Amino acid sequence: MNWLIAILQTVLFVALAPLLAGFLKFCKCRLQNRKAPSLLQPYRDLLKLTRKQPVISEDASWLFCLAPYIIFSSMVLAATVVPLIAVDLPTSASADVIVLVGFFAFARFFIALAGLDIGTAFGGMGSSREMTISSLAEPAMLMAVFTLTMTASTTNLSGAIGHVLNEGLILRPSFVFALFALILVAIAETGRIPVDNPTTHLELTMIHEAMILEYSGRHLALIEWASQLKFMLYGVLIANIFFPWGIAESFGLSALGYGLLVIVGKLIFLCIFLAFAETAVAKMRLFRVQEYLGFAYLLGLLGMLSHIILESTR
Amino acid sequence: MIAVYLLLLLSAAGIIFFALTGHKDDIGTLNTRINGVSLLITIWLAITVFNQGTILSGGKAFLIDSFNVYLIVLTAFVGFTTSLFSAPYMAHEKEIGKLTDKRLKLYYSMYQGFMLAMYLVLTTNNMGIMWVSMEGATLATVLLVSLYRTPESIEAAWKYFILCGVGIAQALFGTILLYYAASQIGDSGNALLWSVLHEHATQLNPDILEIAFVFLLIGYGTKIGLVPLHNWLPDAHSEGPTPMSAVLSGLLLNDALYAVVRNKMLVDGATQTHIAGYLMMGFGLVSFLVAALFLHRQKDIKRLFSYSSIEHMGLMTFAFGMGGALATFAALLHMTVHSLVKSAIFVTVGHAAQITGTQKMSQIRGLIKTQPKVGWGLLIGTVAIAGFPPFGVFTSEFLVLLATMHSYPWLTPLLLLGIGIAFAGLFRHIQPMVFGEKPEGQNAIKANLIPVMVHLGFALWLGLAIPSFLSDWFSQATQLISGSAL
Amino acid sequence: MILFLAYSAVLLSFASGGIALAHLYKSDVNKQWVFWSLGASGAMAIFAGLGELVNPEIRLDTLNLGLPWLPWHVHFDSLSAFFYLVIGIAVFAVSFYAPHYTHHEQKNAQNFAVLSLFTGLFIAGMLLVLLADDAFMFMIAWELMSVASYFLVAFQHENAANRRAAFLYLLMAEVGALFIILAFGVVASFADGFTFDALRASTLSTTWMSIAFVLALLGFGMKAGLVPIHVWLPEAHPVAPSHISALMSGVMLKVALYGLIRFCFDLLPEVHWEWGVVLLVVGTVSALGGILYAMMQQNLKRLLAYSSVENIGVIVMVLGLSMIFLANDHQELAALGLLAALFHAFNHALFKNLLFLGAGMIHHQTHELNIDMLGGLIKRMPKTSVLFLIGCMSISSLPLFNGFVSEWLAFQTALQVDVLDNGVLRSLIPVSAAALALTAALAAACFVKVFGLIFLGVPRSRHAEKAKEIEDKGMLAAPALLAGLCFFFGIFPNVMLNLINNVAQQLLGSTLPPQGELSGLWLAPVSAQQASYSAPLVLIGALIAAGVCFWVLRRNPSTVTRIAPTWDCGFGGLTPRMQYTSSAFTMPLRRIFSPVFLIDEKIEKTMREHTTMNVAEVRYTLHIQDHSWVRLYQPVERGVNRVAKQVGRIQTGNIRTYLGYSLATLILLLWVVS
Amino acid sequence: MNIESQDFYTQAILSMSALVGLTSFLMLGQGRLLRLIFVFAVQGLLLTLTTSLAAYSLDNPHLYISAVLTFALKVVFIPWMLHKQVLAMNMHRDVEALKNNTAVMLSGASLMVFSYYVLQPIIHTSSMIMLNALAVSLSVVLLGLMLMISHRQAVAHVVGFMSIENGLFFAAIVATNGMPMVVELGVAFDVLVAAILFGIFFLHIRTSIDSLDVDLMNKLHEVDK
Repeated sequence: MNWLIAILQTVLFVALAPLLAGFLKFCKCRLQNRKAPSLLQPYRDLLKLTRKQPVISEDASWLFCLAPYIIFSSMVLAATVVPLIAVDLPTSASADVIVLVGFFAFARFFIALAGLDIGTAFGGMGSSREMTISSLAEPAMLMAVFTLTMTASTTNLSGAIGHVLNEGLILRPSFVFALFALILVAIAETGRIPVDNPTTHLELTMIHEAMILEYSGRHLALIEWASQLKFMLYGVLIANIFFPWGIAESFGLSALGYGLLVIVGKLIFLCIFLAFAETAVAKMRLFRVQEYLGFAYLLGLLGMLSHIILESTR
Repeated sequence: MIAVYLLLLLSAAGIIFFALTGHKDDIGTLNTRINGVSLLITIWLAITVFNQGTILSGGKAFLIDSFNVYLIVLTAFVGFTTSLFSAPYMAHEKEIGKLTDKRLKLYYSMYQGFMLAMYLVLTTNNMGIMWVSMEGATLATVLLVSLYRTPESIEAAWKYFILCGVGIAQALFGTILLYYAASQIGDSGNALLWSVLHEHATQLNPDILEIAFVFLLIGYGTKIGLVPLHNWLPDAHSEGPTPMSAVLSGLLLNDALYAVVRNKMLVDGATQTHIAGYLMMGFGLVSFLVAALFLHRQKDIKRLFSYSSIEHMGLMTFAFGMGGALATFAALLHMTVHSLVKSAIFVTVGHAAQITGTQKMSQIRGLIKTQPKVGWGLLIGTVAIAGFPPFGVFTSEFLVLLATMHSYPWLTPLLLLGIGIAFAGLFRHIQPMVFGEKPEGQNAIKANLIPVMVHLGFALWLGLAIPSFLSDWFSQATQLISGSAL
Repeated sequence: MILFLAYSAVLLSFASGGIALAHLYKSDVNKQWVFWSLGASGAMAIFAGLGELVNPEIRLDTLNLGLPWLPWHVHFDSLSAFFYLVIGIAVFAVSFYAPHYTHHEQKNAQNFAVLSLFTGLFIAGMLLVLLADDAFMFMIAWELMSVASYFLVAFQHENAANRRAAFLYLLMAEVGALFIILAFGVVASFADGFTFDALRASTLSTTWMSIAFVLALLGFGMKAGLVPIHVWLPEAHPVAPSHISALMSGVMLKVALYGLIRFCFDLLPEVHWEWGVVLLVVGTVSALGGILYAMMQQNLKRLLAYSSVENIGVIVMVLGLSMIFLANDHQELAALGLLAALFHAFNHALFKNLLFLGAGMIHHQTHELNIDMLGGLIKRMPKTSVLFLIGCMSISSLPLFNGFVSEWLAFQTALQVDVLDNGVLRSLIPVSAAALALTAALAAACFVKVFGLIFLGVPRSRHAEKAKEIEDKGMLAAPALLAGLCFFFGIFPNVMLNLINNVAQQLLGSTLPPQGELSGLWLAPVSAQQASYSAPLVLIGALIAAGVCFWVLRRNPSTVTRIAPTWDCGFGGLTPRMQYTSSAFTMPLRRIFSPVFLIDEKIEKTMREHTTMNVAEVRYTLHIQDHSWVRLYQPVERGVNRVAKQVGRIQTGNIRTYLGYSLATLILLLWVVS
Repeated sequence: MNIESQDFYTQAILSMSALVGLTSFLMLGQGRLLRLIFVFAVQGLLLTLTTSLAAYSLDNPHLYISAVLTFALKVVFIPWMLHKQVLAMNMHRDVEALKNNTAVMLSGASLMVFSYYVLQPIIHTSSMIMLNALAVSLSVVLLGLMLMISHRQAVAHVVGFMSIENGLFFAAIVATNGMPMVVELGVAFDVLVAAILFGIFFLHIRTSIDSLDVDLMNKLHEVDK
């Protein structure tokens, strides 16, 4: 039964990811006084891509074709770990938050390799920048996460979320820092403005797009889907870790339905917030990114210290 | 006891015989044979001592105890192996016309003369005779240093002669003071006999003995090559024929140190203070460090290794000066392995110089490619002398370090510093010589590397496991010198 | 029995050297025996190690060697056994790899003899270090290891760079050894005798103990290549033959770690948390510095050597954590730290060997180690590329591979900080954990660069163009074995962890917390509530996910992939030189971390017909140097030379001056005594 | 002590020692080689007299032998050989310009004082005469060393070397009434050989650097010039 729910949740996760992306686009268009495409547009794109015939460069190797599947499946695995509508699911025990970061690293490793595989300048540029930014983002993220895990004294996500739930509403300064740090990291990692611009194809600015420039057809579909999934993962992570209330702790139907509604609400809120941010801010130069992420790291560090100094149990 | 007389007579005969026939072709082998025989004699001597313990000859003229017996065997051994090497070496020198018959005669007869002096220094019981034969050793070798008659060699010989002469004269003054002190407690007939003096050491006048020791230390210290009295040593080693350098480094220095230690035992007995020890420690440490630094500046390969000899003699002097069972044991062991390894190195150096026709290290290259045996010999020898296990040098240095750590902990950093500097100084010169491509027109020569292998083999053996009879002797000698057992 | 196996491992490795010598003098000796006995020695070491680890007990013995009053004491416990196992696996793999790899050397009997002889001595030395139970034997074995490996580094001594590296290496080894002797001496001067039992029983004041610890850290750290005393390592490891570099980088560094662990956790009567902090800081610095420098390298083997510095740093860091916990008597958490450290050491041995062997294969086929000259090998050397990819994934600690598990354990150890009372530690350790995260991420970036530039893309030189796959079975088998182990221990780490638990039991007197779980599917070191990881489940999940979407997407027949030329933005003529190079790939990080390096970057433009507009050609040169080289090593060298120059003045060459010395000394001493 | 209270032998010895010391000083300040050699011969003669005196008054026959040896070596053979060399090199006309001679003399004097100071502790061990004799002989040794340091001519070095020997010999005679015979003989033999070797060396040095100035022999050094 529990396993069934876990798998269902994962499927739900995978299924909802494009919708979330569509919704974000919708919000942005509205904020920029443009007419928005329908919310289902991402699904249509994915479907179209899967029907197209993929074209592969003659310089590409087997790794190029294999990469999309690896990337996608590692994102799916990540989705099994992160509690969407219910905690204490068996799958979430199989890997804790550090492993989650590991999954992201796995995907990144292969997408970067894929970028280098066809041997064009674009691919190399993209992977170089991607690896740079992520290697700066990872410690910041772990700092933020560690703040939580040390408060809950567990690295299991559902465990941590359960802990936050049970101790009720406590205002922790460390959480505030950690929250902002995590948001900054999430923006960087999911390639949103101001770090990267998913809609651009201008060589000076693009990072993620540069790596996947050679992809087409179902491969491209998988990669797009994976990145939408990644975006949703971060969203859910932020939403459920810091505002876990409403998530289902028992596997009753009502509880689950309630949980689903609540998470949808949280995500909608997050998307609107992000849309505002993206319309307000301009993209920054590549070599300003380290300052940005350094700031994120600093926030994470402050969170950690304030946990140890202000909230220490002894 | 007959053994001793035989030994001395044999080399004495050698002097005269070679003075007449030294220019014959296969004379080198004969020289080897004679030294081989004396080696056998010494072994016989060693066995008798091993069975009977200390031997004091009739008339107390000669004294063989556990301290000098193994030095005697070592002397004979090194003398023998070096003569093995010197035979083809000298033949080669004669071929390329560097030597005439007359000088060959001189060389071989003085070789025996030197051996005679060495045996006498070690065996005699009379401090006066010890002095005489020590001076004799200088006189025997001084002409060999200038054997090639180049301006440098003559200069070196002159310095060797004058400095050692003056030094040794001071040693004689010390000996006279010793005699003076001894003659005050009566029995002036054999007041110079070490055995007698050692018995009555406590009655000797400490003040006189302190002054006497200063003279003796400076006198024999000049021969040991203690800084700042060392200046003759690198010159003499670098300019003479290589076999001479080998025996000088391997034997003469040891015996000078032997003389100092013999005297120290008397002085310690008399003064009951550690003054002599402190003097030796000071000299030893200074020599050790300064020589280690000198290594870095060398251009001539034989000079390089003569400085390393100074360094090691300094270490031994330091250890003997420190006293104590462990340090003394270490020093005795170090004496042995050092003379083994160092003479082996000089043998290979000689070959290297003959291969390349120069002693300038900047022109010696690619030995391993040219003649692997020589190259590896030099390299392994250097590894051994630099104190890498499993060679014996490491063992003794290890023990010296631990002894120092035990009694004077604050000196150990200095020692380690010295060892490190010396190591770097050796290898920065050795490596380019043995490694690398073979230069144009550089060819292998006829070389006899058995001595090298044997010496290094022994050094290895001593490093891995010290044979029981040797360790017994060492411990007895330790007991004798330091007055305390291990 | 176990001891017999251990001895026979040593003897066999001696034997392989001996056989090589015999072959030099009697050429009818079959030289394959050299490798067979090497392999046998490896197998023996594995058996001995496993046997001891499975039923751990302390086995003692004395050999009638060494000093008359101090025979060699032998001591084989589970800690030694663990490192025995590490060495054994490495040697076993190498023994398959070497025969074909060295076939060029085998043409020249003498070179072959030298190579094999010192390889044998080197391995024997490492094994003896693990057996030693007294300071004297330890030092002998230690130096045997150093000297033998020096000869291996200097093996290809024709070019000057190797000679220089070898000299530097031996010098560092010597200095390190002196420090170690000093450390032993400090402890021994408070104990009676040099046997480890005597040292254990010694009673030191805390000050002396700390001095001994610092000396040991310097000594062993110099061998293990901790920043800033690591400079010899990236010089020496690359120039040795690849299978030797594999042994040096993969195994010898571990022996240095063994020494550190043995000295700090076993010989010294107690540990202090300050030492732990020292280790933590040094480890963190080494980890970060190592990987940052590794990233900037163009020579593959140099890069790998620097990454060894990084991994050693990680291990030392975790050891520091373990020491901190031990000093605050949380034995169980200390055990966790030790577990993490040892397991990472084990993993590093596996994948670093794998990578060095892979580098050897690349060099063997292309005669090229410069990353910027390679590329596109994945098509030409498919098997090699798969093996190398596995190595890269393990070393960048990706899930499903062994590197990740030890990294994960390290994080788990760091996160137990809440049990400590000391606020400094509680804030310091998480920071170091974040540094660890940074290290891991940078490592991933670094090895993306390595694999991407070497195997992917288009060949950048004719050598790479012409490269062929390796035919020799053995040369493929060795890395295949290691890669298999990397994957196996990535999925079933518990197999190893249970064994290491015994080591902790013997060394610290305590194992992991009882509520922890190390069985079957689940890995939960502290407790299932706190943290759990199940590699098998993850693997299954990944297979399902990938399988499903593969199956779904492949059904549509009209979507068979079409091969087409790479899109060139409509300009035409993509050339290999347009690809990103190593220096281009790392440029952003180089800019971000510029203070860490000494960068010497030049761009020379030559203009056509004297205008400032029209560039004829551009030459770009980049030279990156190590800080500690300039700040630490060169000053020492200069200092020694200067002092020597001054001292040289006393020997003027004038005999009258010398007589003056003699007189002065005489007068001085007479004045002293009277 | 006052000299009246001593017996004739002692007085004689003391005056002898005074004379020996004087000769050393004369040598130290001497620039002309031939005179140097002459003074050295005189010192040898004084030694011979002292020895025979000691032999007579202590009726210690073997001292006669050493007296004879001394005479033969230090009065006849060595001076003759050196004299021959100097004439051969025809250096008998040129005077060696001694740098700051007065300073050398003063330091020589202070060396004499120093040797008294050093040997002070021995006073209580024996009669004053021993102290004097020893002090003189020590200062002779030191002065010989000074001589070698201050002179540049190889010949002068030989003289200095030999006068050091004289000092030792004097000490042996007066302080200890001569060493055992065998030692005496050995020493004498060494001195003889040394003298011969010096002769050979002059030849070599002359052929190599065509002068006997030791300052010209400084090829082997560690200073980078």
